[in-house]
Amino acid sequence: MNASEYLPNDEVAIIGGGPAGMQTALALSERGFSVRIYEQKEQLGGHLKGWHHLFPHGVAASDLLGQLKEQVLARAVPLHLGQSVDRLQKVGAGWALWQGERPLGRAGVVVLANGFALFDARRKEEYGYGLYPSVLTAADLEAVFRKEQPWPFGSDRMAPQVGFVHCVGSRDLKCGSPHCSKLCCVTAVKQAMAVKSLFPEAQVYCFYMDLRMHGLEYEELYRKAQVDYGVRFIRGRLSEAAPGQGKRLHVKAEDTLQGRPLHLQLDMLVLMSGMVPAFLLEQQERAVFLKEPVFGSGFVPVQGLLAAGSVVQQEGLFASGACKGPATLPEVFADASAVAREVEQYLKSLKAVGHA
Amino acid sequence: MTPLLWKDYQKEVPDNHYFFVRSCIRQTFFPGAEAALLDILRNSLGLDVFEDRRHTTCTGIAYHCDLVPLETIMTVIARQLSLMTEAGYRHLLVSCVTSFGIYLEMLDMWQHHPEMLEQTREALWKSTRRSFELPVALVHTSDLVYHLRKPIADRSPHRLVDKSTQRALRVVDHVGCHYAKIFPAGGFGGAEFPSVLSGLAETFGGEMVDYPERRHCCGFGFRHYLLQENRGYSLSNSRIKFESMEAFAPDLILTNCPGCNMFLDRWQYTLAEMSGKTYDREGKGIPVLSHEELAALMLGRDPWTLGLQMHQVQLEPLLDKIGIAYQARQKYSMLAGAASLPGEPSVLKVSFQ
Amino acid sequence: MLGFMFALVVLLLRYLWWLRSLWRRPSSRLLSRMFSKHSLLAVREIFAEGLLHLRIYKRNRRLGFMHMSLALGWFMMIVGGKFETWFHSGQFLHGTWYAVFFRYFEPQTAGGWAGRFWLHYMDLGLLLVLTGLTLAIMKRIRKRILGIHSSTRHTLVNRVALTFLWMIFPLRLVAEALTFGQHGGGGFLTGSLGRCCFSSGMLAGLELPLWWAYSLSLGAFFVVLPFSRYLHIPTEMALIFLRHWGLRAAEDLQPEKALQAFEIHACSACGLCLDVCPAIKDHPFQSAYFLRALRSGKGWESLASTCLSCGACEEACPINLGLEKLRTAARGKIHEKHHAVYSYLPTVAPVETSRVDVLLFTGCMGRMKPATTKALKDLFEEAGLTWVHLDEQESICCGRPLALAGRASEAGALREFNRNLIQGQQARMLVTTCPICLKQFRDDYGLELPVYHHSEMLWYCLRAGRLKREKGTACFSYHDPCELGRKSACYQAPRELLQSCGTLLPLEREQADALCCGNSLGALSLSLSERQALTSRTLKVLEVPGAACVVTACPLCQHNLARQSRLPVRDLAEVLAVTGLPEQHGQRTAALAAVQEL
Amino acid sequence: MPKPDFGFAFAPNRALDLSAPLLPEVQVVLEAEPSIRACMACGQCAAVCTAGAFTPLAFYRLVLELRGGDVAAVGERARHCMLCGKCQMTCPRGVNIRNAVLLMAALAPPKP
Repeated sequence: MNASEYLPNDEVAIIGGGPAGMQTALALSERGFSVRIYEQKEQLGGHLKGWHHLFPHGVAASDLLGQLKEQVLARAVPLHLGQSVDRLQKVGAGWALWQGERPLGRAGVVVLANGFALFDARRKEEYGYGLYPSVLTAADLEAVFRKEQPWPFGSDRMAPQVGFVHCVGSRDLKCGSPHCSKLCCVTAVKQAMAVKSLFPEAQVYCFYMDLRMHGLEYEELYRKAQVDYGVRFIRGRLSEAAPGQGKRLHVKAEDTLQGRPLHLQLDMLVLMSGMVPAFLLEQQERAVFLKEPVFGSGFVPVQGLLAAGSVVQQEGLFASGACKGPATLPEVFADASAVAREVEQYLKSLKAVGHA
Repeated sequence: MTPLLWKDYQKEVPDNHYFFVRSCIRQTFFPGAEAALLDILRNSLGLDVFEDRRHTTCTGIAYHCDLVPLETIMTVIARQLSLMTEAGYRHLLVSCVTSFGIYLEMLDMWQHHPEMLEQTREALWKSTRRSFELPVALVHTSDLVYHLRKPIADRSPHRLVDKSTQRALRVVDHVGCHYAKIFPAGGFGGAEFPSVLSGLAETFGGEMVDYPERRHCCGFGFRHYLLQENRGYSLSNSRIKFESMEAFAPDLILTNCPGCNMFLDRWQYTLAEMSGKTYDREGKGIPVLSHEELAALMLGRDPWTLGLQMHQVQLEPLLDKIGIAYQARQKYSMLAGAASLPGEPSVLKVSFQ
Repeated sequence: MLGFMFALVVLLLRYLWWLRSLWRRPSSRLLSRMFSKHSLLAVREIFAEGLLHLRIYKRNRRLGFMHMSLALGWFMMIVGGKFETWFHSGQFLHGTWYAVFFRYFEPQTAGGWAGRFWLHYMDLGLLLVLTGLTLAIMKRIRKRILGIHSSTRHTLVNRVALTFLWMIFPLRLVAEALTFGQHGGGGFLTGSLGRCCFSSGMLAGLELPLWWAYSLSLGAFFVVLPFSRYLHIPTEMALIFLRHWGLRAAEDLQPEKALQAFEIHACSACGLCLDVCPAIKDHPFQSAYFLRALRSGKGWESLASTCLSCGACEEACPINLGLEKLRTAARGKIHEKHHAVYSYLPTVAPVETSRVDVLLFTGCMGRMKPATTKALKDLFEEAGLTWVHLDEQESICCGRPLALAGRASEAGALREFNRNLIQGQQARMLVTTCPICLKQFRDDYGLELPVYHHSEMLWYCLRAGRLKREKGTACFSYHDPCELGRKSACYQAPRELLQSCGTLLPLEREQADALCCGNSLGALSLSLSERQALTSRTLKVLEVPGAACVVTACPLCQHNLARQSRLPVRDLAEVLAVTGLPEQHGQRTAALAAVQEL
Repeated sequence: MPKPDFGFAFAPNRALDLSAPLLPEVQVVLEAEPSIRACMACGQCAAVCTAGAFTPLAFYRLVLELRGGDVAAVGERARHCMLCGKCQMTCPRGVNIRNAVLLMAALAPPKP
């Protein structure tokens, strides 16, 4: 079948030009629908732009992004860059998209692919992010790997002491993120190994609650980090970071396996900031669900267990990728085609109604 | 998160006219300190500071050890205030951090429980036929010294700098818990931003060190110290502080609380005896000064008149660094001759000329 | 000539040094045996092994022949040479050189048929050596020709010695041939060669240089001998004597002292140990290399603690070197700072029990194999035996693992505990499911009651008719545990048991040649990946077509093989128990299916 | 001069200092048996340990405490091990526990 058989308002608007957005756009346009992408930034890529290399095989993030972009351009998907949709309005069977008071366009179907935001590590003040220059987030460290940001310690330090804190803003009811971000563990291991291979003399510690190495080859990566790279894993979270000697940080933690407090001086402290909804909760609740916000993790909820992406109680509104909760890239890509299939079915049903 | 505003951590300090109350511990262990303070305030800065020899202990230590009931201490505090009122002063200047905390506590209770204030007035009247007004300003001597740091610094011949190398001396401060933690708003910077001492040291050109256990208790803890069985706990707390500051090789520990001043000084000896360890490089210990002792030294007062020979950790190395002249022979001149020089510790290095 | 003298002196000095301790306190036993039939036995063994190399011959004819021809041939020439010179010169005593270069001094000898006999005899010797030499060279070029997979990699000094050795005999051949060519005469080999090739007068000038070359290579060989593996030639003989005189190797490592020294230097690096070693390809921990490391005193530690102590090399060694003992001694040396503290062991109160048939001891590893224990108890029931399970609650280690780590001296407390446990009971026998315990109980416990492995015990029941089995359809491949097979010489019992209820498939390597499961307690620092490689190699041997399941008789082997095996891995007892179900054929096969399912 | 008896003592600080460099003897152990690093403290070694039923011996804890620096205590506990190898049999990470224990036991001062 081709797109012309559908109702006039069968255009699909995809909000978000990250991996989820691009892949969903590809899947739909391959199915013969006219799709357009609204991306608030000036170019496509989302968080993938900021990554250096990807677990578990260390593929360069730029390569993957390059491939995706090429395909999107090849299919001539219309792009609305620099346009951030902050309000959706139900109009008949379809939707009107707004940026403030400015109408951005209309569409029969809207697919939310706005992904996730990284937890603002400043909310865990005790870890001193934003206070001490030697405290970074995982994303900052990727920027360092990409040479867009300098190392927080002097080039004279050949044997830096480096600490990674897992579950920062994940599994933390007080921060309103009760979920496990599920990528941080393996990311920490990946980054710890990267640091070790850049500074073989470095002492690298990972402070974890549980190591959740759910994916294929993640556990192997963990063992490699222990045996081949000598990364030390300490079960227990940091209590606080304070200024130490010179530029160093003085951090305290509990080694829960030994039941003893411990402290050490670090040249760099990396916080594994978890994944939180891209919209601020209030915005999302008001703009998308048209209701008053409740405090909680607030990822986009979908219909039942079987539905891949049709959003709860919202005709013609779908969600794809990490905006529904933490997801790895492979999961995002798989999800995209599943969502595309649902969108297609929805439009078919509209057509049937239209004929009847 | 409500933004931090610096002014929330500031304190109004009147410029003049104070009624001064002493500290039991300070005048016992560091007798020169309060004399020096009064001398500075009155003679160097020409302030009006009045002292009534009839004032007594605030009984704070006994109160914190549950030996003195609340009603009693309230009445004692009321009596001090009545002396202030009688002398016609409304600004109370307190030398002791424990007392300072006690005054704050009582005023706070009276504010929230007027009936208690009434009971106290009644109790005081019945027992002494005295009455009192509440102070307009409650100021700790460190507050005042901090407030006057500029004029003092201007008059000072010395600076907190190593004379030979021109290196700024490293200062670690310890602000008394009862100054900073019970009623943080009652002092400068509270516990979050302790500035009352660091500000002073920096004015004198010293370099502040923000060491990890900066806010940890010195270990006094009243009953923990007073009962020998618990004394080890007090000592352990001090040890945590010393171990934390050791790495930064400080030249000086600066305190504003007489109790802390004593423990951070004396426990260095005790720890040295017990563990054979000192927390400086030379094995002489880290010198400890209180805010008024520091001010007096900077203003060029004579160390021995100031009573620095009463310190366990000797001050000579610091004096030499700063380049303060002193008569080594005069150090124990008020003692009955060389016969009764103090005994030598077995670990901590001391020198008697 | 000088070379020979030099060698002699060095040898004597080294031997005296090794035996220094014995001079200090010569044991009467040694002396008494020295002048007795033992010396004659020694001579016989030297002849059988030193010259004929019978043991190597038994294992590998071609290789045996190679060694034999080299040794025997040379020996013939030395003895023959002596007699020949005696015969011709009429006097017995000469300088050694006279015999060696006899033909150079006396190209022409009369002496009728006897003289000719000696000529031919000497040529025969030479021929023998030369054949050996050819084989040796072939062995260097293509191992397979001599039916071996790996031959020892040699160090420089050994290569040098080897070259000289190889040069000696061709040179002698040519030299002699030339001499005869010039002066006529000579035996069937040298003489004829001389006549057809070297008769022309032009070559006369070559005679002297050739004899010199011969003499030089001979001398050179002797010079390097005491520092090369060829030291084994005299040392082996000395070792055999010392053994027969009742000298035993020490428990602790002393590579420069007494019998150990002789053992270490008696190794000819013949390479038989490499071939039987379960290690894939040649691994530095193999005995030939381990002994070399001991000789050089460098790098033996890692070799000692990676070896599995499976005992295959000791089994194969043609001169019966005590390789296992050497290894444990070496481990003991590495870990001499380790001191065990077992004061926490509870004291065993002697219990008054009614007399039972069997004391069952399942051991530490046995605790991880409840299926085996249960099956065995069922079989006891079936055989109508009464038993007490000694370590049902807690097993205290038998002490063998400590011994394998070279710390036997520390195991006293453990032995004491278990001995009390056992002796507190009244029973006819002690039965253990763990070959490791079996070996320890038998060798070091000195118990009054007999100790059996459960396979032996079950076999007795079978023969006594207490257990009845019908030959089923299932085919088994059986893995010989090192501790049960090579260490305790128990091969037959398990086989008979399996034959009784199914078919036992023949394997490429079994019994004394069986491979180790890869998880032996001997190996202390062998890495997981290396262990797993060994295991899969062993499994290749075991997973023969038609095998329903792999059967073994050691909890450690079973556990380790089962981790990697495609086939189910069972203990003998389990197999026997399920095959013992009621006789309806259907159920029997069902049960056997269960074995494979399990 | 004899030290005065104060009648009280300070409590030793229980905190571990991770910044402190590893003791050379600890380094030796870790290099001699690299598989120790693979331990993930699952506790199976301790669960199957016979000696552990009678003493505080638990291999995974020895690994944790080895780097702590109290090598004497680690060695003392390692000496309770019978080397039976049950733990090594069950260790999911293939640590050569018996060798590690032998090396650790050598850290304790020699027995009188």
